Amino acid sequence: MDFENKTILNNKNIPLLQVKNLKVYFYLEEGILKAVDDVSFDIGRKKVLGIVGESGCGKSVTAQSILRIVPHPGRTVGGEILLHQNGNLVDLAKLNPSGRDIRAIRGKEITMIFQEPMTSLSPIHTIGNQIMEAVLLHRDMSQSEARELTLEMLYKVGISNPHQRIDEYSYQLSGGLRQRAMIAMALSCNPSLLIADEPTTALDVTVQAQILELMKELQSEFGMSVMYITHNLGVIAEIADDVLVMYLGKAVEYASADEIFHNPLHPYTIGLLKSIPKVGKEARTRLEAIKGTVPLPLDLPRGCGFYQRCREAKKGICNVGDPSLIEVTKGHRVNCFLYK
Amino acid sequence: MKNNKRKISAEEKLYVATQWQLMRRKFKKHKLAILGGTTLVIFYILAIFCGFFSPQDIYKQHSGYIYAPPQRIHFFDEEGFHLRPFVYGLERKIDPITFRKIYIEDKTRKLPIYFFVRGDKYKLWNLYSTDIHFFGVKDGPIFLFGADKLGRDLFSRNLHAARISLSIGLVGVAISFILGCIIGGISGYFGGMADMVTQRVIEFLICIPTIPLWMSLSAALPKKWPPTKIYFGIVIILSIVGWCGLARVVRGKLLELREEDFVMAAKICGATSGRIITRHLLPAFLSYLIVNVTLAIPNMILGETSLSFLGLGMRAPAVSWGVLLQDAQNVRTLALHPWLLIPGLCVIITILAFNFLGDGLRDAADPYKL
Amino acid sequence: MIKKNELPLLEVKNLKKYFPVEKGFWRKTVGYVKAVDKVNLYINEGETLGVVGESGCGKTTLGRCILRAIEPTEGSILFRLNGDMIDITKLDRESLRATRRYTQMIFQDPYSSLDSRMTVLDIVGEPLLVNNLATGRKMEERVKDLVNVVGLNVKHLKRYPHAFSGGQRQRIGIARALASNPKFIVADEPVSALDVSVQAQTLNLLQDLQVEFKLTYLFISHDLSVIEHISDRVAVMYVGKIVELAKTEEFFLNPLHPYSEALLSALPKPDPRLRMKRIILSGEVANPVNPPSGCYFHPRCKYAEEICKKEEPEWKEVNPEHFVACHFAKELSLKGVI
Amino acid sequence: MLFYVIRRLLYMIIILFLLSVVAFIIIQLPPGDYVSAYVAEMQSMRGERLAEEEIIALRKIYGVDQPMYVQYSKWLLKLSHGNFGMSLQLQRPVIDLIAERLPLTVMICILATIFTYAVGMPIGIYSAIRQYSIGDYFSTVFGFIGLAVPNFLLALILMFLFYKYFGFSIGGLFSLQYMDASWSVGKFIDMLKHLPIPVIVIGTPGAAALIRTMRGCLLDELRKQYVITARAKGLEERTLLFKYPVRVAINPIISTIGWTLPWLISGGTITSIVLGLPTTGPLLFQALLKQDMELAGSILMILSFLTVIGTFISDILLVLLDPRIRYEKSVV
Repeated sequence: MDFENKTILNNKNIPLLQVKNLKVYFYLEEGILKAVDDVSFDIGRKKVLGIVGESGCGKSVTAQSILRIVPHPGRTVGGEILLHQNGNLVDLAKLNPSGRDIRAIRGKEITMIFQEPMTSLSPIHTIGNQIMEAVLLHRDMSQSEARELTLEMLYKVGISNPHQRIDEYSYQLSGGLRQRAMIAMALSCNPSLLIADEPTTALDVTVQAQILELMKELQSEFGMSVMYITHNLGVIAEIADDVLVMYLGKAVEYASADEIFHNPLHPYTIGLLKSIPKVGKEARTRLEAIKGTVPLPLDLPRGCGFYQRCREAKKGICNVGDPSLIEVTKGHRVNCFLYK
Repeated sequence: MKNNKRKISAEEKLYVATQWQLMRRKFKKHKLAILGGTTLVIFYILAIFCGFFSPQDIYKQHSGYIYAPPQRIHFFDEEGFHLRPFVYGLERKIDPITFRKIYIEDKTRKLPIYFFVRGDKYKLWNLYSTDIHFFGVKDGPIFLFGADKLGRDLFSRNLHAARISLSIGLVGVAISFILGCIIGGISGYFGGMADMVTQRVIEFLICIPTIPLWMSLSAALPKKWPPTKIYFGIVIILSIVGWCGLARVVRGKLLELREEDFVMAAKICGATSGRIITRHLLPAFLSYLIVNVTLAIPNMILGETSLSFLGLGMRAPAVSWGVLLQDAQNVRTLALHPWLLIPGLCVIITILAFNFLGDGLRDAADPYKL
Repeated sequence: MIKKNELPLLEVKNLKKYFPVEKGFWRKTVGYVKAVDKVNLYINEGETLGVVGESGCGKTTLGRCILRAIEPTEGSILFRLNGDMIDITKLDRESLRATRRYTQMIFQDPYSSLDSRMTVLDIVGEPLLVNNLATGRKMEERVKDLVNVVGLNVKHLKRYPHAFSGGQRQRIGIARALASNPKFIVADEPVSALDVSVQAQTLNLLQDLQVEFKLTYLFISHDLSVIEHISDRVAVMYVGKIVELAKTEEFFLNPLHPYSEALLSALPKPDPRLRMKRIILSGEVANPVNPPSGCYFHPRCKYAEEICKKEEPEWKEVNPEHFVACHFAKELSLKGVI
Repeated sequence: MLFYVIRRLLYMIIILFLLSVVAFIIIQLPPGDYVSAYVAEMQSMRGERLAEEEIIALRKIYGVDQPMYVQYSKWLLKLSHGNFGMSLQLQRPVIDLIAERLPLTVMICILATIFTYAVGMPIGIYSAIRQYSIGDYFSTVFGFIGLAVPNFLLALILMFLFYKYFGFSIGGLFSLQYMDASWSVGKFIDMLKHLPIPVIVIGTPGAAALIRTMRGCLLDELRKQYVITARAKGLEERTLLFKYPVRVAINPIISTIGWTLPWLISGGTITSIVLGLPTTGPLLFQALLKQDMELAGSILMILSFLTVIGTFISDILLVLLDPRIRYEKSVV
């Protein structure tokens, strides 16, 4: 055991977090909803993994399952979530979701920011109170040291007058400032992984640009890994090193950002890229849309989930068997029968 | 395949279901609400046909049965099971120690219960004179809920009391409803000054403790008034406070709905205000109103019962549950004749049933919410 | 202002919409939100004018005022009907109702914009019914055509909205807007609530319909790439005012207002190879209740000078058909994207 | 904040004025006036018949021959001097009668409020956290029944049960030997012994309602994003619960303390009548039965004013508790 740990410690190439065959199901009255179905990916040290997909593809649930905060009635039913932590290897999927071990990791090793900056902060506690709480919980600090640190963090995330803001409430702050406060809270304990679940979706473009820029800066300063979830391909292109494309709870394509945008393989990825209007190109021409809509991942028929909407679909192959994620070229994995 | 087809048609059925069908589906899942609703239907039927369902005249004094206890309905005797239920006759004795009158079942006198029997004459809804009763015994009176201090049948009196107590809830709510809709509607639709004034008036009225206010107002009703006048007087007094809550609901919902996009869409289409109100606002509104009305009725019933109980509301010879409960005010009498509390039980069951029903309706009111 | 020989389909002059801010117990008016402030624009027949701006800039209010869905505070809205320009703001209730069939709206939220208590037939048929265009069987036939045109299944006429997905609901909304054969449609963020793949379908549909029915669109969006994709001309709004108005290519190549430049720069481009230094605007959109002095954009503008704090810039035509409100429109050379 | 308090105080004065109008109307409501009532009283009680001139003289003395608004302003003027008039039936100043009973009324009300919150809040919180557990089920049943049983019936039933099974009457607030005694430690202890029943009776419907609102509010809050944020921070579940959702859910409930007061006083009035407590309730009742409207109207006004003060206090409390509201008010 000791020996194993040492090798991990010595090997810089070992990723920070490895998710293997993760399955999260929601047991609903209407049936079993497979929100995340057999998804695997790695997050490298100091890397940004972008997870992209449309609503209901399971990208948020993936993030929640890493912190083990999947809401009821969802359950992690299979797979491993391996966190390499100072030479220790922890399988988060095996921890008790309300136990001491996972709580020590939440907010310390892995932190999270959310889509709605309005509702993700408590309306009746000051910003400072909420940030200090995390600090006091995970770092050995006194009240005044924690306050010092909080002020410093607020300053770092670009809040201009931290001494005033620290005692204000969330409704006194604009959307952008709230999201900055959330980031300050998430970074206050020096996490090794930051999960950002659509952090800029509710914000205006100019503010989105501010936040993206801030996250890039802080990522290099703090040397952390980031898991960035969004439906906006432009944002992904801006920030991610690797990209995981999800569709109906499954990973359909997993490669470096450059590969995804310049050599997409899966018909869904290709379709997504073609269906977004691009500035400066073929303006006022027709977009190549994907036909149909995303079905509810409830009682799905056999075969590839994208079969009904796929241009390349082959009857008798795609609707019969389940494809699996295979490596086509080095580091470029795709979940499609076309590349068998 | 066949199974699949059936599933699709079931889905299609859901897709073409109207608001009310969806509401019924949701409501049916609510077992307590169904129970409450059924109870109320039974209560109201009993109250509407109280003359028919009560075995005796409510004013007839059976001097041999003063404070007679409730008789039990039997199906078994020493001979075994009988399809026709029966009661045993009551025999009055004097307790040798306390010298109180006590009643014991006389096992030798079996009084079978017959249905549609002839008995005391009564007028159904003051229209049809008849003497047919739903049930009764052929030989003498029957006291399912016991008798009061004058030997009057409490079962029959309770049924007649239900007529006043239950209807006062409905009439009171109807008046509050009309007032609430008009005032709340004006307040919500016009906004501005009208809204401000009504809001302040409602806030003011809510500040006054209801029961003391009701008491003061009903004490002012002239003593000489006949029961019907008193009845409407009390309804109006109850409605003075009752409309506030409904007006608030109407206003709030109206303000909320006015902002909905589909209302704006109808306006942009060129729909008239009348059409917007009747086709879009009212249907969306109606279910909430029904819920709130259902939950407002128990307050009215309670108000009447409290007032009558104190002697400030309905007065004898009129009977309501509150009037009947006046006899239960003395603890010593009550301890000896606990069946005097039965009207109280009726009140509790009614209010409980309305609350269950209202709860179920509230859940069903918005069938589009998941 | 009108350059073409023919009259525009719609011309908005000096349009204002002020919402009173009521405070306190007696609901006293303590100020105004200038949601739309002195807006001038025109739209030619068959073209799409894109209106872009960040949240709270008044673009939705502008769209609703133009249709008189809400009453504008001041200004005129001229609409060409049978060759005459009529002022929509001056119409009485009845004539306004009569002109409503020519101007329609598509809403952002596909959920709240459909009455969940009506079937598709009733929803799409409502404009026909209230404008006495068709009833009974004729109405049903027409609704079937419309439903077909927007790409929904004709068999689903009796279904209620809850049976449809967001994209399908948006199609129902589009069918309703088309029902009365309108000339002009305000599309208020019609695709921003939809998934990426469905968004493309909807945009395509809107473009097809424009050709088929010779529609004129006022297309409101916060997404510049969507605006660029669909519009012939672009108007940029900032705190209730239009700060720039130009042809689409011209605007994207050669923006004249610093805010436009920043917006273009902030737009994330779906290509990791194009990562570049952006112009990051400091601060956030000004509060329309209490806007800054002079040019509303000056606190965030990196080119701002003393005059910008004091004087409100004039709305002027700098290049042909390129309007802008900036003191230094001619001096600055700003960066476009194409 | 100070501005807000001042404004609320002004508002209270307006309400007080309106209350006086209502009280005056109630005093004037019964047919006839003070003098005719007095005449009738004299006639029936003592068999004295007053002469016509005497009646006219009386009318002049009491001013009932003047128009309503004059009578009202005179009455209001008297009120402002603390003169609430005379109780016709008891032949004592109204103010004294009320003053005798008001402290007990207020005390019982406050105790009932405390009971309501002490019972309602923990049970409500419990049943929200353990939704669908057996405990939740029981509290729901309790909630429903508590709401359905009116105060006076609950009082009757309790009295009946105690009398039947323990053989003593639970009415009143003092035992016989202390009834007319002046205050002493013994009397106080005796009163404490009698207090629980009325407090429970008055507080139960409120507690039942509170359980249901508390449960509903908390269930709503538990689903909110900030709870997940706090959980993602690594907070322990219990700490998290009490620091965030419970506190947020309590706010609107605290704000309704003011609204529960009219209910409590309402319920208190009728309960006091049934249990025979020496509070303002039975006094009002007696006054109404005897058509002693001067007394009745004054009691109603005082009771209403109590609730207005309660609302005022709870408003201030809420502003202190909830920064959101504090912020809005300070901006206004």
